[in-house]
Amino acid sequence: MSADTLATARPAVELEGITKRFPGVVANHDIRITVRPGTVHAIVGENGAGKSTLMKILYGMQRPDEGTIKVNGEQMAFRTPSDAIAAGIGMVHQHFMLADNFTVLENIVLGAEPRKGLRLDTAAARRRITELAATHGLRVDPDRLVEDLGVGDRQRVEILKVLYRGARILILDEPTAVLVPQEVEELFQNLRELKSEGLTVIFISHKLDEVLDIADEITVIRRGTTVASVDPREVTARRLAELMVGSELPTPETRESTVTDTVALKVAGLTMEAGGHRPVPKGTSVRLYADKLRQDGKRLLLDDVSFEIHKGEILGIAGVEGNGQSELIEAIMGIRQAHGSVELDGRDISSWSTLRRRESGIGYIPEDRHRQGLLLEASLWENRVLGHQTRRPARKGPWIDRKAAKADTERIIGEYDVRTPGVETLALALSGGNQQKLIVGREMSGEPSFLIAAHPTRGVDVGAQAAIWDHLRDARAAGLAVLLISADLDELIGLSDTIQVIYRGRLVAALDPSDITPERLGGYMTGAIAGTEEE
Amino acid sequence: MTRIGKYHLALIGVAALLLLMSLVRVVTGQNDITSSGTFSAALTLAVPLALVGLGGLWAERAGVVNIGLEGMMVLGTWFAGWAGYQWGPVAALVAGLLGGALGGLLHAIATVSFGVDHIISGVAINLLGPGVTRFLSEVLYREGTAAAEAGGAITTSPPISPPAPERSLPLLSDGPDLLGRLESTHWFLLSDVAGILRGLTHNVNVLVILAVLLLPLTFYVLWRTPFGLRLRSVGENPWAAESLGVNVYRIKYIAVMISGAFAGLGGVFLVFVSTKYVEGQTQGRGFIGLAAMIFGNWRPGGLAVGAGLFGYADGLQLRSSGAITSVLLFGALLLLGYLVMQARKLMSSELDARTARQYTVMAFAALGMIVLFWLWLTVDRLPDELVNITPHVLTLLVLLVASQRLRMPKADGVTYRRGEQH
Amino acid sequence: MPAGLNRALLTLAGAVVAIVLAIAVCSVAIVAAGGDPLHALTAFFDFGASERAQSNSVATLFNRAVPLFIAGLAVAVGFRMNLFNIGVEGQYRIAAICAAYVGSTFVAPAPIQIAVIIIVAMVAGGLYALIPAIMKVTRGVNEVIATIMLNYIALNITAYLVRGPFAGTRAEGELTVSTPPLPDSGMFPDLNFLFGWFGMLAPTREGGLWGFLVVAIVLGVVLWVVLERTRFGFDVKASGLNQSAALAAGVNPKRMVIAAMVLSGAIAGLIGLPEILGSTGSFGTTFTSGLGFLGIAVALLGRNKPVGIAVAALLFAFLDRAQGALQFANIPPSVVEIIQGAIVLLVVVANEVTNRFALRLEERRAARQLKVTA
Amino acid sequence: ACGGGGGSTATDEPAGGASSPASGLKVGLAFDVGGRGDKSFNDAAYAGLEKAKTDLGAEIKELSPAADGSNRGDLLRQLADAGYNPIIGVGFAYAEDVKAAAAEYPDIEFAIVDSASSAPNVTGLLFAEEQGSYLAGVAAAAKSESGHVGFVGGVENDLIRKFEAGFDAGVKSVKADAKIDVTYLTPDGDFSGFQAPDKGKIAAEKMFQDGADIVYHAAGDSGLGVFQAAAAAGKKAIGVDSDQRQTVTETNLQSVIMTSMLKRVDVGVFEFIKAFQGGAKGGQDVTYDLKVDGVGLATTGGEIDDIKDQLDKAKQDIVNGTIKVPSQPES
Ligand SMILES: Nc1ncnc2c1ncn2[C@@H]1O[C@H](COP(=O)(O)OP(=O)(O)OP(=O)(O)O)[C@@H](O)[C@H]1O
Ligand SMILES: Nc1ncnc2c1ncn2[C@@H]1O[C@H](COP(=O)(O)OP(=O)(O)OP(=O)(O)O)[C@@H](O)[C@H]1O
Ligand SMILES: [Mg+2]
Ligand SMILES: [Mg+2]
Repeated sequence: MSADTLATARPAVELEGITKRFPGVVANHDIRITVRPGTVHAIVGENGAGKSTLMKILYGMQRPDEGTIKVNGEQMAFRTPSDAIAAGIGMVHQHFMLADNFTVLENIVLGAEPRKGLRLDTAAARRRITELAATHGLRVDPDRLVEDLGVGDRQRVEILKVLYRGARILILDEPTAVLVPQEVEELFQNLRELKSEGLTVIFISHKLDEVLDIADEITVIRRGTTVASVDPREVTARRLAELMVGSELPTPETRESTVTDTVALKVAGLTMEAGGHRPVPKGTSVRLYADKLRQDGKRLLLDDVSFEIHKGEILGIAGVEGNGQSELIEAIMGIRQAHGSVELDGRDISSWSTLRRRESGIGYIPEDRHRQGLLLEASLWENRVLGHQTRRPARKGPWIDRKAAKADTERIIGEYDVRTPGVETLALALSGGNQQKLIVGREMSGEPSFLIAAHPTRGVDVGAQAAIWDHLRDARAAGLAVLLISADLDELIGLSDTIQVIYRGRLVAALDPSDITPERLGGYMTGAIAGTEEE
Repeated sequence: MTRIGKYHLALIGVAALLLLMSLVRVVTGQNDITSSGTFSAALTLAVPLALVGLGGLWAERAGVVNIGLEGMMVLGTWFAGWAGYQWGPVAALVAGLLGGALGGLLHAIATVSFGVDHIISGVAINLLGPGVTRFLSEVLYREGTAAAEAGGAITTSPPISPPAPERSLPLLSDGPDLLGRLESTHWFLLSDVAGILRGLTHNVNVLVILAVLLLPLTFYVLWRTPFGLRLRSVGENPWAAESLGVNVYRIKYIAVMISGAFAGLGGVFLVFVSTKYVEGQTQGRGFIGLAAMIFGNWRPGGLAVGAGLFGYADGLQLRSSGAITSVLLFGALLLLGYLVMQARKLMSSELDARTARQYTVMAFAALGMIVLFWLWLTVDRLPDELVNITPHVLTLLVLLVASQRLRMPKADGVTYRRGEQH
Repeated sequence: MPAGLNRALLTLAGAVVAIVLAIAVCSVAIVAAGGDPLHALTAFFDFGASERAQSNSVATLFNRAVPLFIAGLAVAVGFRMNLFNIGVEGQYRIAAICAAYVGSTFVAPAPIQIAVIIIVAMVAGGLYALIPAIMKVTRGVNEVIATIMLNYIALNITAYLVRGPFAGTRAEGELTVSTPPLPDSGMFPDLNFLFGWFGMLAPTREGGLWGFLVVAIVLGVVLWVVLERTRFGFDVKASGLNQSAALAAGVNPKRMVIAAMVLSGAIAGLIGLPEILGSTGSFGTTFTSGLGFLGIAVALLGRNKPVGIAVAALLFAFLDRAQGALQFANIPPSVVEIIQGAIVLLVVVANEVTNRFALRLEERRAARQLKVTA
Repeated sequence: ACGGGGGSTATDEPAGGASSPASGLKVGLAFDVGGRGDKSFNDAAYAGLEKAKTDLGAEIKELSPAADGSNRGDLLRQLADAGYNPIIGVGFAYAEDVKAAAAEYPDIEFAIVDSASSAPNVTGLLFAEEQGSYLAGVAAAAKSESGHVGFVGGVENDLIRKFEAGFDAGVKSVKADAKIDVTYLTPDGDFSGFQAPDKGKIAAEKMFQDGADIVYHAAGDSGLGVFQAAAAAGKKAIGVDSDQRQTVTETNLQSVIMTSMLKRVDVGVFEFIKAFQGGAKGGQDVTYDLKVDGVGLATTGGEIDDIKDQLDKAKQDIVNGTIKVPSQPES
């Protein structure tokens, strides 16, 4: 069709010698990329390689220090995203860009609202959205609040936002990071759909097999510069990885089991209702109460969750984000109240405070390091104290033992290879990966008997990933019990001794990682395959 | 619960409240509880709070905490007085708006452009407002000046002339004044309704009408127009807004300046009521207005309720301390109602649903009721100091009882910088 | 540590620039008023002609700074935890009247008498601050509203008490009301001897240089230690920097809210004592009000750190002292308020600018290091 | 006794030592909170000071305290250190500070308005507000058709209560069964009650609605609201401190001000300065009562001319002591 003939004529996007410096960092240096229209163009590179920055530049959110941007052959000087939008560019960001207590509709039309007189014409907007959704097979309910949506739905909303603005060039920055295989497949269907309609897609991901699956062309970025432009048909994942980091791509292969038969953690009948914890009325058991709640059609965030973790065992919890993982963790940590019992080393800790649980040997690598793991505006050694403020070496009587804390921070920096000038550096100056390493080191210190590791390597580049995996394995060998939660199924399968699948707050299946593929696992996670117990 | 359901519930609530009030009035013979005088006083006292509250609403919906409302209101009063005595009420209105907006602009520059902590900036403006106005008075109103001849002085501006006009409902609350007649009969309920209606419609300052209109207008603009959507999005997630090409800085500036203008308008109203600028006439209303706005969960309707409650209590205590004692009876009856409802719930629900907590709560309620009754019967006149605090205590009590599901805009008070999301 | 030092120096520079700017702003105003900025400036430093006048002025300066400093500390405690305690105003009023009254009801050796008065003040202030704290943790009542309302309530309660239950006897024709006077053992000894060390005349002003200055300094040091060196201080800092991280680290937010609020109130309780134990010896009609609100400005200006607050308090006191001198120079004294407002605003603006600059430096150093190691 | 912000104005620039006549008399005066330009109490004091400047050739300096009044004492000291003598503190709030300053500067003469002498070098300038208010009460009762009058006080402190007490007695003396509504706008210590015309209006409105036809105010700027309420209700009001029918500029309000209870602070201040020049020493109180016309009723507008005899009678009885006016309301 005409689009194609025109396309072959002029590239959709041409980036010429883009350079972007941030204080102390050269995020992009002399980057050159040419994207043909009607193709899916993948960009890969390790953390901090400069992918997002480059895309932000293309989307007008940041200005290049040098270089030119050409869209459909015309040179552009984007000052704001609206310029880029006007030029037919749309971007789906690495971290969701949604207003939680707005409706889907409000989020989509924001900035490009249809009007009826002064009024926001919601009727027209709804019509337009449902129509778009239909044509591209992106089903959403325009009137739901975004905060009630799962990640998959949110992803679709983000894409609809872009399409709604009639973008012909889509930028997707790590869109699959939070999706399970099935959702990824769905997304790719949509992308191919869009491609066939002549749209151009720029696609960023750390998951190389996906990249090879969807991309027509691949550009590799290392340390902020383009190092290669390859054809997916002529390259393997390993080769790509080597191009990215110049090193082997480590995969967490399973080791001989170190599982002992002493139970470290025992969770029984853990139940959490939505909309605030209410005490179980006297005379009723948790089960009866839970049944009652179900009858009343109350949504249960956690529904009668029970499992055991032995010393030296890593229990992996697989599940689509928002199916109760966060609630489970926070219930075990005592951050959120729940019914049911939690036993650590045979002691019932259900009624204990978070502090006491930590003191009794629970380590906690939170899923969102910036939200729960760090004091960004505080120094590294103070972050070392966080969560250990009542224990040696951080504490001496009522005082904080600064000297000891700093010394121990030095130890972590050494053992975990945290790249930092010193212990006084503020946490926010570290890259996500290094921040993560510090947290892992902190939570491993003081010989925990049980560790909660939520997405321990999220947003962390391959090098750091390998290091963190090794530390987890060593601790496990030393008898540590680990509850592992991860959206990265390879990581999950590779590290776990047992995998439990959580779906709508229930544990629906117990699987053996040695004979499960990510695809089948995804099936359980999305409820496509009904829970069949295998031991 | 559906929108309609809520709406009906509200109506029922209001009706029940009315019934209770007129009951208390008849029992105690304190006609001021529902007299037109009380309600026009309540209106006079509530409007400035509502306006300031609206100011707070506009700023905070755009993610800027505005504790500087008091200072902006002071600016509003001074400029209204200054322009009013020279060029009349319309000029006063405009000048007051601009004066407040000026404070807003300052706040916007500090918080939006320089990313200063919103509360610090607000506190500074609360220092500057009175300082600057006092200074201006000392320069412009010192004797020997034309203003002094016109009756101005350092603590007061000359009167604004002509004073702002007032309007009444023809027939009903004016001329034949049917409502007034009905009220003076002191019939059960009828006279109460009449009194309330007359109070709200008799000789109301034009600015009151304007202010009352501004509440629904604000709702319409913020919740029904594209501009409003953008403004709220800036308060919820500025980075998302930015990524969709919304000019966050501009919107924040506009919002904060409108916020200041509203605070200024509140000042203008005070000036209209006392026909001149009087130093210190804002009396900390900036803070009360802010409280009313939070009380109202960052929404115009709730804000109006908060301001109304405060204004009513204040008006009542100013007019008759005797009526305040009957508030004790009012409270006792409320608790009684609560107890009855609880009791019926217990009867209906099966045994195991009862918790010790429920019983203790009910016990306390019962105790409170008895104490209040006893106080009402024994105390015939509370000391003035205690009467004075009725509005404040009432506000606290309502907050304690009302469920606290307040939801402030997500990015409220967060300093936003372009291209640096977290 | 160099990084910290760097930041400190930058901050200082910024503050100086800001103050200069503030003065410039006021000079404009003064010129507009037909005055001479230089006159005004000299007026600020004009501590009087006679030696006696000068030592009196110095005493006045410190006597004003002390309550401001304590008020700043009280606000800062809450603020470091993102608890906005506007209620300091009401808390110190309630505390002052209780302390003044209780202190007047008995006579004991000076140390005991004064200790009791101080304790009563802290307890009263703490308890009054406990009200909004409990409302917040149990019913989630926003502390800003609660404390605003409680300020008005405190004002009226004290008015009632001082006229009623706590009223003292009055001389014929005296129209001020006040609590009964404290016994001499309740009056805090002054520090006039200090002036001797600097070869100055001892101030003759009533009460001289208030001895409560010592308590304030001790309080400042203790608070610094508590906030910067202890577990509790760490919990406060963590809760302030990142609520959810603190929660995950096992810091009980409710307990922290109550602890911080009560501590804040207890400190607030001391605000009124310098005046009462220093000169008036009772709580009455002329009791200084508004220090709670000024305390907010002082605390924020001092960036919620004891040392910074001390500097800010001295600055405000210095400016306030000039009220009289300015009038002698025929300058409207309201320029003081303008300067104070302008300084608060400009200093924090300067802070922001220097902070960002320091952050950039930090990042650059970090990045340089990374290049070396990597 | 009227509240307000801090600071003062810079007047009498020429009045540096140079231009001042050679009388060598240097008079310092410290206002109460609110300072110059309250059109009432403080301004009256300043009028007396200015009279001293023109008539006695005195060099004068007047200072206003900060908004929180925290620096009253220091203002007195600064005046003393600057060589001013005598020094006058305006308002009872100065009681403690004048006492202290007098002790610190024994060879300087002080005076305090509205409070008793507390030292050999302090003169107490007292005003019999209750007596003036008594006359106001008589006038109100005599003029009232409904036998129902009202009193609006700004701040409930003992000074204002003196006004109430006198008014109360005066009304009762004419109509024993008269109904008197009393409202105070704010409690003691909260001076905002002197700056709240809106609240004054609401309070007075209530009284008029209940049938009162004359309301007397001692509420500073809040009195404005009382006048407005009177104008709106077509009733009358009584002003305070100065002859408000003259000081109030709104013509529609002037006409409702039946009379004003004059408190001649200006006389008190001037007389004190004159006496000082004559070598008088302090240590005692000078009471400005009806006898010396230190208080009285304004006759501007001639609305109370018809009851002149009645008023003079009452005045006589008070002057020759047959009537004792209470200075605090009973209860
Ligand atoms: N706003 C910013 N300010 C300062 N430096 C920045 C900023 N954004 C990015 N950088 C720097 O630019 C580099 C590239 O960051 P960018 O986010 O583009 O990496 P990325 O390739 O997207 O990493 P990831 O795979 O984790 O998304 C980072 O290493 C960081 O040091
Ligand atoms: N606004 C910013 N200022 C300074 N550094 C930044 C900023 N935004 C990102 N960075 C840095 O850029 C680097 C990579 O950017 P990016 O946001 O992709 O982090 P990341 O490695 O993906 O970790 P995370 O998943 O936490 O974002 C990190 O070092 C991060 O600290
Ligand atoms: Mg990225
Ligand atoms: Mg990342």
